Amino acid sequence: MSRKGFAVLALVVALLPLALTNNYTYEVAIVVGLNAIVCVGLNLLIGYAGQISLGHAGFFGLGAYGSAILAARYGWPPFAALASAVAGVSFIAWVIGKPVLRLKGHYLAMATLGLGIIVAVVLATEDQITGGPDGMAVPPLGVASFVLQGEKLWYWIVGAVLLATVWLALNIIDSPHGRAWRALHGSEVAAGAIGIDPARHKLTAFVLSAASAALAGALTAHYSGFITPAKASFLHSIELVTMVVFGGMASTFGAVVGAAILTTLPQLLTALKEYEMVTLGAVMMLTMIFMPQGLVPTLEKALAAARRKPE
Amino acid sequence: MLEVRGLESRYGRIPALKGIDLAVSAGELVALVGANGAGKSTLLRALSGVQPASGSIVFENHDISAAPAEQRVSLGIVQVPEGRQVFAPLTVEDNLRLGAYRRGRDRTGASLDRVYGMFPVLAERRRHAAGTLSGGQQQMLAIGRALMGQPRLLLLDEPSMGLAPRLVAEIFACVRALRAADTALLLVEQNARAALAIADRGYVLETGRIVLAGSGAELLADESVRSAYLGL
Amino acid sequence: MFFRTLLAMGTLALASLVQAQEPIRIGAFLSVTGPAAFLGDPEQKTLELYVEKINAAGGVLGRKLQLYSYDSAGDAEKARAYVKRLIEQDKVDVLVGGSTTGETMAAVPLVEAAQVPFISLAGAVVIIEPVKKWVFKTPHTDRMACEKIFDDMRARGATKVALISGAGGFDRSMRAECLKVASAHGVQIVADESYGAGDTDMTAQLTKIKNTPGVQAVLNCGFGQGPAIVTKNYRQLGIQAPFYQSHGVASKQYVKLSGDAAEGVRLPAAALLIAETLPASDKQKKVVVDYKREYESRFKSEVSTFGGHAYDGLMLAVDAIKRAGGTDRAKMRDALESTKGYMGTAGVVNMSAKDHMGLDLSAFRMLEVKKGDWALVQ
Amino acid sequence: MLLRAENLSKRFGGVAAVQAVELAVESGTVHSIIGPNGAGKTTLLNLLCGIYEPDAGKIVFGEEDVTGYPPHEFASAGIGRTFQNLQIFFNMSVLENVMAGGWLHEACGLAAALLRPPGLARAERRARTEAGELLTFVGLERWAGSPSDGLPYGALKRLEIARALAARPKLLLLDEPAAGLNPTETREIDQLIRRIAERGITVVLVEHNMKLVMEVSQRVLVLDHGRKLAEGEPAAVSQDPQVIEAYLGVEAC
Amino acid sequence: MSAELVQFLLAGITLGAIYALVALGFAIIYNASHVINFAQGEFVMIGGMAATAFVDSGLPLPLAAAAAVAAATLVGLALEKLAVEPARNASVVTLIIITIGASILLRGLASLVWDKKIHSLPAFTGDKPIAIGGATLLPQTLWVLGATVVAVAALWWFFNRTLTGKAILAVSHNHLAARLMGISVRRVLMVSFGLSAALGALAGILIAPISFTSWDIGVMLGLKGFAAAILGGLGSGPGAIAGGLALGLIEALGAGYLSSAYKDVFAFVIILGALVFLPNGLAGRRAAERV
Repeated sequence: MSRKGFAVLALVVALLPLALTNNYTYEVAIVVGLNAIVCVGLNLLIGYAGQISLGHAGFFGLGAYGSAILAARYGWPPFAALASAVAGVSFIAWVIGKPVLRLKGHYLAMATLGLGIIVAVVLATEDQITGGPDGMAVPPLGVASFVLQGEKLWYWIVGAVLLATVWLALNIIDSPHGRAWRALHGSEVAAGAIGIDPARHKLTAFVLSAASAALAGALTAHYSGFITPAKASFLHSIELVTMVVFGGMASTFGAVVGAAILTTLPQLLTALKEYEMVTLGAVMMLTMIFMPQGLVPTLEKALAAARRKPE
Repeated sequence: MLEVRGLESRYGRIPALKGIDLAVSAGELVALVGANGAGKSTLLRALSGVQPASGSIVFENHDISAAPAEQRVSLGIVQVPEGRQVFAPLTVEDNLRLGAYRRGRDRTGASLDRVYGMFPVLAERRRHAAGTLSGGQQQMLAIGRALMGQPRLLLLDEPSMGLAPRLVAEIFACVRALRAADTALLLVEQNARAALAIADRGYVLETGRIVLAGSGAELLADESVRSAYLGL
Repeated sequence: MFFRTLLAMGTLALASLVQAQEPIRIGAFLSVTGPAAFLGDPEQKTLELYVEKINAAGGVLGRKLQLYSYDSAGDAEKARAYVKRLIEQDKVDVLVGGSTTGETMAAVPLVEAAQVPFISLAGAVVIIEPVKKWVFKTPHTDRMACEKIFDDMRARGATKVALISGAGGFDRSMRAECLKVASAHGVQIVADESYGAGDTDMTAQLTKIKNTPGVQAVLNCGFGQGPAIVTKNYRQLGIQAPFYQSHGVASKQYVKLSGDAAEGVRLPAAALLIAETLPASDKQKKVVVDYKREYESRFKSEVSTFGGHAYDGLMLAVDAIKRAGGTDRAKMRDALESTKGYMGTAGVVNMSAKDHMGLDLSAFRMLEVKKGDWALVQ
Repeated sequence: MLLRAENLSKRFGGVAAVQAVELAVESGTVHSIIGPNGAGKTTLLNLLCGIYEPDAGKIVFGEEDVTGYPPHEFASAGIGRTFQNLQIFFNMSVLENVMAGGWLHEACGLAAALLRPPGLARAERRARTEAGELLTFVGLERWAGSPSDGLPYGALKRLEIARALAARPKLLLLDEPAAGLNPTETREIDQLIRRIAERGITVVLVEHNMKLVMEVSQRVLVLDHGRKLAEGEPAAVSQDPQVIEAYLGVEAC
Repeated sequence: MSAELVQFLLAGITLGAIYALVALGFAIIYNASHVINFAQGEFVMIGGMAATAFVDSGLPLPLAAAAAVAAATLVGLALEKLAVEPARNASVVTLIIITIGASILLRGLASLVWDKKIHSLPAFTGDKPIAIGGATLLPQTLWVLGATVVAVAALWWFFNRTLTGKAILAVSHNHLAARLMGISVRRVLMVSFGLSAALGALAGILIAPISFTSWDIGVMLGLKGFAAAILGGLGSGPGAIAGGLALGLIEALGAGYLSSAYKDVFAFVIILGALVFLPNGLAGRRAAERV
């Protein structure tokens, strides 16, 4: 399933440009890709390890601003800035994950939400460094005089990073680590009984998901050349979780599909003008009420059932 | 009074009851015995309407197969659940009053007096939180709470569980007293000998099926029952 | 509303077919929802209203206007995507919008690269400083507001000033500008407090200001309900120093929300707020009174200076198109840059290669709340 | 002695669930714990695998004092268990459940897990084979590829045992493995326990089915109200009048 | 005690009272259903917006307030019936997304039914500040505190003195036993949603004269209410009140003595610290895990 799925995804990434008519459609595709990178990572935490985070936009923001500030204010080469930002955010996630992941359920939701808000407030308040709520300009990625610019080039960069992220995610899910996560999700007490240390494995899932958010954040900042604290806000965190749950928890392709649909949906709903919010809210509610497992797992099940019948 | 036909129930994909036929007549004490996991508690829960089940349940000429739990309580099917399940932070008296939730307020007072008369220790501790009671007192409270609902059929799930022998005797004495007062009883017990000894009739459950039925005395004498419980 | 727009767009499309003349495409991205909705909402309404009016009057250069408008909800990312959509897919001739500075700044690199004339409706001075070839703006800058206020304070003998500001982009940006220009205008900032989005009580911050020795005047940089709460708390605590608000609350709504507490509050704003009471000799009177009447009769709600920014933006574009004789982007841009003596709701606009806003301090009027209404400070 | 528990006590609120219990399990035996419902058997088992921390007393496994260890360290010391109310990982296939059980022996670095180098791929194939063998051992080979929520109850019980065995425990705690099973299935569990013991794995068995207990155990501990009531060989224990009374209950007068 | 401190405390208690009302709404719904209702803040918004709309349409204030509470209650009941009940068996995260979807929907509806402007309600009894120990407060603040006290007392009476109230407690403590007593869990759910919607609306009406109301005020208040409920220990009524007051005081004192820009950070740092050291909140009880 996962190998075939990966091939299909690679094919979609390779062939999509045929349907992309202009820079705007490229832009939407790139944003879908960047969101999908976060969601694939976040899905490791929520879908596989069974731990909620309502503050992942904080890591996204830290990655974006970390890389932006190192490159713009301290003159670091952008690639070095990006790598350091991702490493730095992973380290931060590791440090705060230790105490925070001892919490469960809604308490964990509150703690991660609080962390996200703290990051967002700091980013908006320290305007000497971050440019405040109006955001800051970010230098483009590049080495020496060679600069990565233009939607078409970025499409391939983001596509490649997305495929790499999905490939790594599929690998780890199908490894002892991935099984340990799923075991924790299935039954924490039984996982303990076979020697799985809950704290350690929750932490690895947390750090990996934070790293993917930071990477997507840094890429977003360098790609768009501009970043605002809105990307670190509570609402963005919610958006990310919604994409994962909507597409289907514990399904890597679900995370990608969720990101794709919920990123393009508002673009399609623009014609509805003031009815946009009502429609978005209603779509979210109805999907979750009638497909609590999320889109992809529900469709997979339906497909499997349909395939079984004719035999 | 109660007639059950082809009752089936499952937890997810795991079947717990596989076609139970059972009857209880008015004023009768019927014991249900069987090993852990045989489906005894599931059966009682299905009768109370808190566990989804298919099949037919007729109670005093009402078909209640699809009735919600609260309607069955109104009709007089009340259960004393396994493990007491008292509302720990609420007072003893609040627990009892909640037992009369489906009854008119006016009759609550009389029922309270009756329960306090039956279990004086509950009257003494009426203002205490139910969670502070000892195991035996909690069992009395659980029974008293069920009696507040003025049951026509009382379902008792493992009333002796975890109690000291002296208390077990007390609880059984009380069960016998209830039966005398024209209330039908369905008693689930692991303490098979004690249960069968006071029962009019009994059923033996094994993995979701009834494998034996008969009078209490017959079952008590049955070798297969003895071996199942003693490994003799 | 949606259906009306659809209908309008439909008839427009039909009309353009008949005319066989390409319509002039106006692109807009505004914060119609989100925290800056009170900016984007009147802006959106104003654009719809005037595009309709202009078309009813035969369009511009015989061509109809067609409005493409998206709700960027105060989100810079969204603004970016919509600007791309407007440029790449809708192929607009000119861009109006960016209700907030964040949205505007996210759009700047795109319009510079695509070379589309862009008139921003946001306030911060960074939009036009340094000058960007294709970027213009209509509202007064936050720096001008600071300057106007500080000058007024000094005229009243107050040189020690306390700042209190909100957490939004406008608030933070104006606060930064005020800190920068304070000493040049002879005032000293002795306290600097702030409050968060959605805060419901600012007495703690104001108590700190009250207890700061020597405060002679207080300025609140902010918009939305925050400043109205600050005003109420200010009176509640009985602070006597003169109180100033920014042009961010330049609407009747602020006075209504604050009630009696607003009496005596001063703020710099465009003449639009006092349209009817302007002396008949005032050259701006006709423009602002007309706009006010049009807007209020159509939408049954009170006019704000924000809608006025959109009006100015659209009219500046139309004016430039007329002078450029068409929608050639470079010519439009040059025409915009050479705008002289345009009379808008914000004041007289005189653009130049060095000044892509074209307003000076005289365009700002210092207003004071008197008996529940705005009055010009003489 | 493989496992020694000294003076173990555990209270919940006001209730003493386990009081001053002493237990010594000899290597290579099947040691059963019986007693009426609510006697504290499961609590004792939870103490022996670290899910509960005792209020008093200590637990020594082999030479190691494991008192106060978290559950996963009990597991890595060599104590495995199954659960009375099933704790299957329903989000995994049957085979993956067993493979997850092998975590202690397949743990790999995070980088390797992400990049899946040939070494890990080989280890995974090996783990897959071993898990398959364990499924065969418990008689579930034909279910290997199925999602675990499709299995019948009896099979799930055996799946828990296979998963616990995958951790290669020295001591296996079985919590009512026959509860809810029909006589045929119970006989199969009986066989399975014997075969586990033959592998040299020490078993502590909590069970209600007396027939099963009597057949497979070398020693039996009887608990009543959290206290040790009797201990000894099965035949002796089953004749103990105290045990009969506690277990069957007095015939209420 | 310095006048400054008195002023901070007054500000903190006022804020805290509102947070407490919102937090109580969270606690009541959580108790009955174990759902965290992220649309709780929208009840506050509906209360405020409906009250101003009714006042604008000419209704006297008390009547408008009552009608607004009734309107919010209806919305609460509809939310339970249409969104929460059909998803009873969904996972925690799914339910979170459903209630977040509901909050977006309600916000969107509010902006359509009313508008996107900021509205105010007249103060119940004037705007003349009252001086206390060198500090001042508005009469409306007394209304907030008074109404909160009355609401808390009424809730206490409801949960401790009425059979329906006790039935709700019974459901929250032991779902199964409550059903066996014939308590209809569905009815309890309806009552809880209605009750917490009414509480939220009450909060919205009380603060509308002080801090105004608009279609989007629910987000921030909902968030703070959730934080207060968690700080107090989920599902605990006294905890929710304590959590609300604590959060209000932390914010006011933080803004007054430390940094007003960082007062929210300060508040959340304290909440995080409290969670790490008291993982079940101020009044939380640790449920014994049965395996």
